[in-house]
Amino acid sequence: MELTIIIAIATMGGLGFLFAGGLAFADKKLRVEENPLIGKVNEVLPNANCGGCGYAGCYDFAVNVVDGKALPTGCPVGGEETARNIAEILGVETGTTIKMVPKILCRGGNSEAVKKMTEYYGPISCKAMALVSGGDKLCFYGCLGGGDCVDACPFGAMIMNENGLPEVMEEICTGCGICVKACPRNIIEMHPVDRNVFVFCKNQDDPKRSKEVCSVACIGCGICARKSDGGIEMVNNLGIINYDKLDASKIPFEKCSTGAIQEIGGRDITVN
Amino acid sequence: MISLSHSKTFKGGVHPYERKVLTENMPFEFMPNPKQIIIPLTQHLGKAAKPIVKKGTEVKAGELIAEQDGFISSPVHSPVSGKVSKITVGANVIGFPKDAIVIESNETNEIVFMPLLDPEKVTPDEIRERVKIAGIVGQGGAAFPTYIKLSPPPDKKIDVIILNGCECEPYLTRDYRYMIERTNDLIAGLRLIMKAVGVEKGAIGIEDNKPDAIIKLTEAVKDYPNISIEVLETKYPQGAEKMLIKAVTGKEVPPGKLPFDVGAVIQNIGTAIAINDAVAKGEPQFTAALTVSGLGINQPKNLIVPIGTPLSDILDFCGGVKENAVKVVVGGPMMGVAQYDFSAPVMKATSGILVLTDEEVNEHEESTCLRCGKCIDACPLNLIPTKLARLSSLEKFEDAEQLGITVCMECGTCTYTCPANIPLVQWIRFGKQRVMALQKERQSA
Amino acid sequence: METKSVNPSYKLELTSSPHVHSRWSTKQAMWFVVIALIPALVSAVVFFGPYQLLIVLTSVVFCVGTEFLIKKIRKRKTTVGDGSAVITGLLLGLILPPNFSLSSTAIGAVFSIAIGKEVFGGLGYNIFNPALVGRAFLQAAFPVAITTWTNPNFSVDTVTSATPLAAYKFDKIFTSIQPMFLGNIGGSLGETSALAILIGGIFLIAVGVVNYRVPLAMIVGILIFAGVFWMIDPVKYPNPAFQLLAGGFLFGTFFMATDWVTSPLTSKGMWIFGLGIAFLVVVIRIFGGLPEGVMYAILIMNSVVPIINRYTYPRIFGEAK
Amino acid sequence: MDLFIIFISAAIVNNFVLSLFLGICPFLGVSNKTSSALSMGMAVTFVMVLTAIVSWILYFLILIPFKLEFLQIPSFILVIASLVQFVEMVIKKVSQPLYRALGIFLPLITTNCAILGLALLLSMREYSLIQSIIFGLGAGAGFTLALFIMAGIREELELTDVPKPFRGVPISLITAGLLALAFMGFAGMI
Amino acid sequence: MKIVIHMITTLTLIGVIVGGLLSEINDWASPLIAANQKAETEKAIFLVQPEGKSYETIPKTGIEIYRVYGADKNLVGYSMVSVGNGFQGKVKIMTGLSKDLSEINIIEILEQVETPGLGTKITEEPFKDQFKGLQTTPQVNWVKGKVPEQPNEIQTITGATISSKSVVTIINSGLAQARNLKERGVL
Amino acid sequence: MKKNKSLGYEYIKGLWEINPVFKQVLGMCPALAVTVSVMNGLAMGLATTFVLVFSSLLISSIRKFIPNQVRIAAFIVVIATFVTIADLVMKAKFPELSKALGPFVPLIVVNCLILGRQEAFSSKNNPLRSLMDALGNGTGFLIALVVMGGIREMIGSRTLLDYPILPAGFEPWLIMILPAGAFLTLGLLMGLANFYVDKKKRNQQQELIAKYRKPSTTLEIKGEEA
Repeated sequence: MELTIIIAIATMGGLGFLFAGGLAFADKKLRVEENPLIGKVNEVLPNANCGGCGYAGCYDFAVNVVDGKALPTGCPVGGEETARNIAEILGVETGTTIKMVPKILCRGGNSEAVKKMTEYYGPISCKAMALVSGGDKLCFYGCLGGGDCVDACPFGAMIMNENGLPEVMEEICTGCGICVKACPRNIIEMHPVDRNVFVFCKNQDDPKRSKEVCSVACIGCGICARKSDGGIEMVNNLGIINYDKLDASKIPFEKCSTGAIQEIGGRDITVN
Repeated sequence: MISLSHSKTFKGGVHPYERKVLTENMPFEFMPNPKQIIIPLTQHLGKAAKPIVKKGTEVKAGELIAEQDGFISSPVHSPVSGKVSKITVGANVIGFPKDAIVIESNETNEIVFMPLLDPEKVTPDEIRERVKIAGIVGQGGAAFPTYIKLSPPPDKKIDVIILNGCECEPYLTRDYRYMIERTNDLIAGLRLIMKAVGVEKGAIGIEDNKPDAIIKLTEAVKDYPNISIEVLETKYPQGAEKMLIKAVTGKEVPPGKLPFDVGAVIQNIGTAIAINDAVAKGEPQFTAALTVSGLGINQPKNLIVPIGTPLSDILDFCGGVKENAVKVVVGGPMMGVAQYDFSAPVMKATSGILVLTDEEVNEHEESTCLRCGKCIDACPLNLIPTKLARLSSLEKFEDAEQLGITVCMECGTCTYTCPANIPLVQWIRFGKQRVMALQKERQSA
Repeated sequence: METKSVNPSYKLELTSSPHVHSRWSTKQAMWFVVIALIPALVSAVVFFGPYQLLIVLTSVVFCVGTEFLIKKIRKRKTTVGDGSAVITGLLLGLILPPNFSLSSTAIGAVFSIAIGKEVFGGLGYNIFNPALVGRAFLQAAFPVAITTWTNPNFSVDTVTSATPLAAYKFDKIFTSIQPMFLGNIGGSLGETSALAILIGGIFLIAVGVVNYRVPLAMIVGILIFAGVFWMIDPVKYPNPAFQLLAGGFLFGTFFMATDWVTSPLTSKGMWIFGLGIAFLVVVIRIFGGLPEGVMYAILIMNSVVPIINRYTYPRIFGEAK
Repeated sequence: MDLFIIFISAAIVNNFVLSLFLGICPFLGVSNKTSSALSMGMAVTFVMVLTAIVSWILYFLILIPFKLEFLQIPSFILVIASLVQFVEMVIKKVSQPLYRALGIFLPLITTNCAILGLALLLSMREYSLIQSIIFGLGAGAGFTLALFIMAGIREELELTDVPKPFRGVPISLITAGLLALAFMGFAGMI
Repeated sequence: MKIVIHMITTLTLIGVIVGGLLSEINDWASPLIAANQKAETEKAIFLVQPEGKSYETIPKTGIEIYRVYGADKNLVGYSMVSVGNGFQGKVKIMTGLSKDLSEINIIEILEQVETPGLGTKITEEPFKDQFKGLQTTPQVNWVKGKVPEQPNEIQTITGATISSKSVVTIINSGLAQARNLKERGVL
Repeated sequence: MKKNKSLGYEYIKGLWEINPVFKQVLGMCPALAVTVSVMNGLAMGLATTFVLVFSSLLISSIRKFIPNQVRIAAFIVVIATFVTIADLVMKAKFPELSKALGPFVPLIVVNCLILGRQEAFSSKNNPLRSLMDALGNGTGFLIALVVMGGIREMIGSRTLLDYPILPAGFEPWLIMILPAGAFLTLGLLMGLANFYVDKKKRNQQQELIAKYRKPSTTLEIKGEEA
């Protein structure tokens, strides 16, 4: 029996020795440089290497998440908390530490935007509607109302309101930016959460046509731009805000005839 | 004398209800000039033409009002005499607004012709130049500037010019009327094209449902042994470039390649006539011949109208729209564009205006794909439409790209045949757009 | 703009091209299949008595009911009208043994629709043939009841009540061809009469609901594979005609393997699919523990359909051969 | 013939995944793309054959003679772990493309119970070395087959409208259940 | 380098401790396990030879077979283990044989992996009881779907024909070996 | 990361919130393979819990001494040791159970649940926390196995812990004790669990929406709140 113990100890010890040696060798010879984000994401993962996400282990999943090939919600083991952590890590990637939230830069809902004299038939999805002469609304820049962004949001932070426009619930939003990619009209933009002046329109038509297509469009009159000292520039009949130079106190919000430019959380401007 | 059996064809395709009978036997009618003409600056594939007139400029019919801007572009001539009232963004039959010149026409109707050229003595360069300045674009639908097609790259050897007389789209009878009414102009146009490209062989592909045209053309080419009349099976999309080449020459145009690459140049019937008119009559392309048809219009007609005529004027001229019409389509029923604004003007390549009723549309409720495979059997390009559409709708563009989504020519065969009534083409078009954007991105990266 | 030509009292449609559609619809195809199953149903009643109608009815009712209920729970539009649940019910009923208990039939029907179809998203998305899933479930759950056979009404043999395949497998008894063709043999309700199945099957091919490739591949396949074994040892292995007519092969050929949803999309794929089923049927019948293998063969081939599809995509027009 | 039966039994009739429930985690995890399923299957088969050889040697030539059977589990797992690590290193050094195709799956294999299961089964059944190799090959083939079929189905399922609560693992399990049901047709074939 | 040494020592140390620990536990467990196994075999041997009181292993037979003695040390019969393929895998049967091998006492299924609820019925009394006192000449036979008429016949289980047949086949092949041994005088 | 959670929470979370089988999808092999009866499920659950608890305890105690590179190897060896102990004990004391569970006791080694908990929790937390976490996860695993075993035994054999509980008229569904039945049962159970969770989540979502939703007509957003 004595002998058995010794052999047992020797066997296991030997195996351990060999294994450790091999690992040490591998660690020395085969180290690769990597994106620091990958490590960060890897850290918040459960590291069970179960493959439940469909990738070869947690590290591979981390690589793919950072590459944008996998969704932050892809880890079934970690659940929602992990998803949030990953999303936050990825959100920080942009360099700012302020939370980014999506802003819907169109207010032409069912009651504001003018409809075409034809009715769209086909799949109710923005990306499909955009192809068929731009859906039901006359405006070729505004929200299509198909709800692609709402469907895309992995956190359920968006809803379609009664007026046929999406709304973001910023408290639930993680700032992952998936909705931005989902919008074929590019009316969703990521902004720091504390930003509060926006031009809620993307219409580049000439003033006459913009007035025709929507009651809340930016008609390109340029009043705001003239008063803003470079905070707002007019590009293609549309006010574009340069947030570096913007001074909200100089903007004559009440002069905007359609209310396209607004300060949220500030004056409450209701447009009929 | 002419055997209609053994018609040449391609694999796949469908047989939609033709309804050509509505307008088949109606000779072209000239429509009087409308009061206002709206001429889009983008009537063709490529870059918009650059206007050379201003608000208030007096113009005559046939006068250049916008010049070619860039290699793939085409000049635009005024179809009427009158005064430019504005240059603005206007509705368009292709679905999205584009810049346009609006002209108020007057009664004088003076026409400025270009100097005539002798068809027998003219040189290839002269033909190409004339086609270029006459602003001729392909009449097949895509409206590609014709002069480019007449100047194939020198390293490509062209064997044959094929005139596309298939007119496989249901309803449309424009090309048929052209073949019947202007047979000789057509042959002359073809000979000019052959001369310009420097090709000995010419062919005219016609579907076997147009025996009159076949007889007439066969008669007309008797004296030209180098021009053959190819009788093809009546099947949609026989008139698609790739299908036509396959049927006539047996060659397949590889994905991403052009007819040039297999030694063929395809021209539309209307284009050949326009070339003949430009050379022999000195007339720039400022009219469009089109079929106004469908069960929803009161008086179906074949018309010749000035380009820029608003749809509403044409519909009025044809006796107005019936109560039961459900949609107005510009182009054929398979590839045309449904209209939402009837102030949209007719363009150079407009081939028809259809007013369709429920009975013709025959749309039933959409259900899920049952993988019956009818779309695969029908697809002339051997794609898997159902899968491509599903992949596109779920935004799996990489997979769709692998399955060849960019090869699709949106002929509509799959959607037509789908028993589940899935808007396959619409989804594929979406996927195609995104995939092409991705490819561009990759190239630039 | 003045547009007196366009009627302003209603909105015209704005749709994507093409603007015309063929007359084919899913519903129509489904009801054609139902019609094609009538001969088989009749043969079941003729050979096994009117009680069998109750089995089929139970199966149909529970299939339709389950589908209705699940769509209701999922808050989706009901799809009962398209007839697919009716078909599943009919098919399931017809592949059960005569005088099978109604309660078990109901369980099988619910399983067919719920697990075989709806859990995958409903019609068009299922991977396996729902009716066969139900049958396989019943086979696994109640193996004794489902292999208890009744003699047909006009049977000359009053002692054994086994199917020709079981008779062959366990007792090495060959049944003659003629009763097998008419259906005067032991077996599942609708599977015994080759004649009735052929009538329905040929009808389906004629109206264009079913593509001829899969049935043809299966029949050719079984003749070849069974023929090879038969030629090796005609005493030990049954002849190809027996293999073709015995058990559920023909029924599977025309009504199960040809199911649009669970068979390959491409023509090359259809050939592979049909030949694969025939091969597996022969292998299972000869080497397996069970006398019959059509159901398993089709289910197994169903599972590889995505892979078959993937590797048999047709050559895109113009691509190098 | 005996070897053939061992192979068929391990690959199809008593499929590791569908009837022995070994390797369920990677079966559910890495089966969402046919390409990666094939790579994973190949990697597993490769490691299985190596494991069969190494664990056979370890068990029958070391553990049994020295009466160390009780060290079976820790020594097997250590051997497998170091083997996998070693293979990974070799592949990485030898061929980058191969590493990208197979190597990234290797960390998953360490915790794949199919491998350890294989080692335990072959020692339990007292297979000879050749039999063990065939057994490993068969088990690997069976695993690859199940994974490949499953991946094909799951690629298809990606495009379907599975009820939300059933998406992901539940539907994969149900599919696996139906697959197991279908594979019952092979029962009795041995 | 320091880290390498650290790694190696840690893992070696763990290995050493584990090795020691496990062999200690094994010292405690292995006699118990051996006893369990022996008890199990003994139980089965006497189960199929109810009159048996003691037994001895017969060496050099190539199969597992035991002589079983009664209360007065006289030979009451043999307990034989035979293994073969069932429906899904190996079936291991202990058969109690009379002295002259002409009759089966009792059988016991030691191991099987048959289909649960179906093939596993071979482990249940109604099936096993059929073998009590069964004649073995010329060999055991089976009938399907009817009552056995001959003294060497048993009836197969409905729905588990193959499993039932396998049991018969396995017993017969065991019998053949036993007879062979008897002829050679080894038994 | 979240150190503020109570010890009780570390235990409770394993039962449902991160239930190894239903939520983390770990340890599927034994969950499917051995659950033909309640007894088997119970035994397997206990064995796994035993291994989990002791390895967690040990690893969290020595976590500071193990170099990162050999972390996993060390974990595996420790786990394997406890598995061997469990295996030997079972063989010595409960031979019948050990036979029924077959090779699945040794396979506890590669149960990703155990390695997963070590990686995710024990190697980062103190022994007390790790103990609670391991106990919670073990119990959660046990519950899942017993539930699976219960359902399968009840429908598949008409019994529970070998006592017939369903009426004799009920024909047992043999499929439930076959491999296919295991997959289907677990799949359906997980689906149902998700259904329940989804429903709860939807309700929470509704509440959140009601709470944060701004009146849509004015679109006045108070971005500063977040």
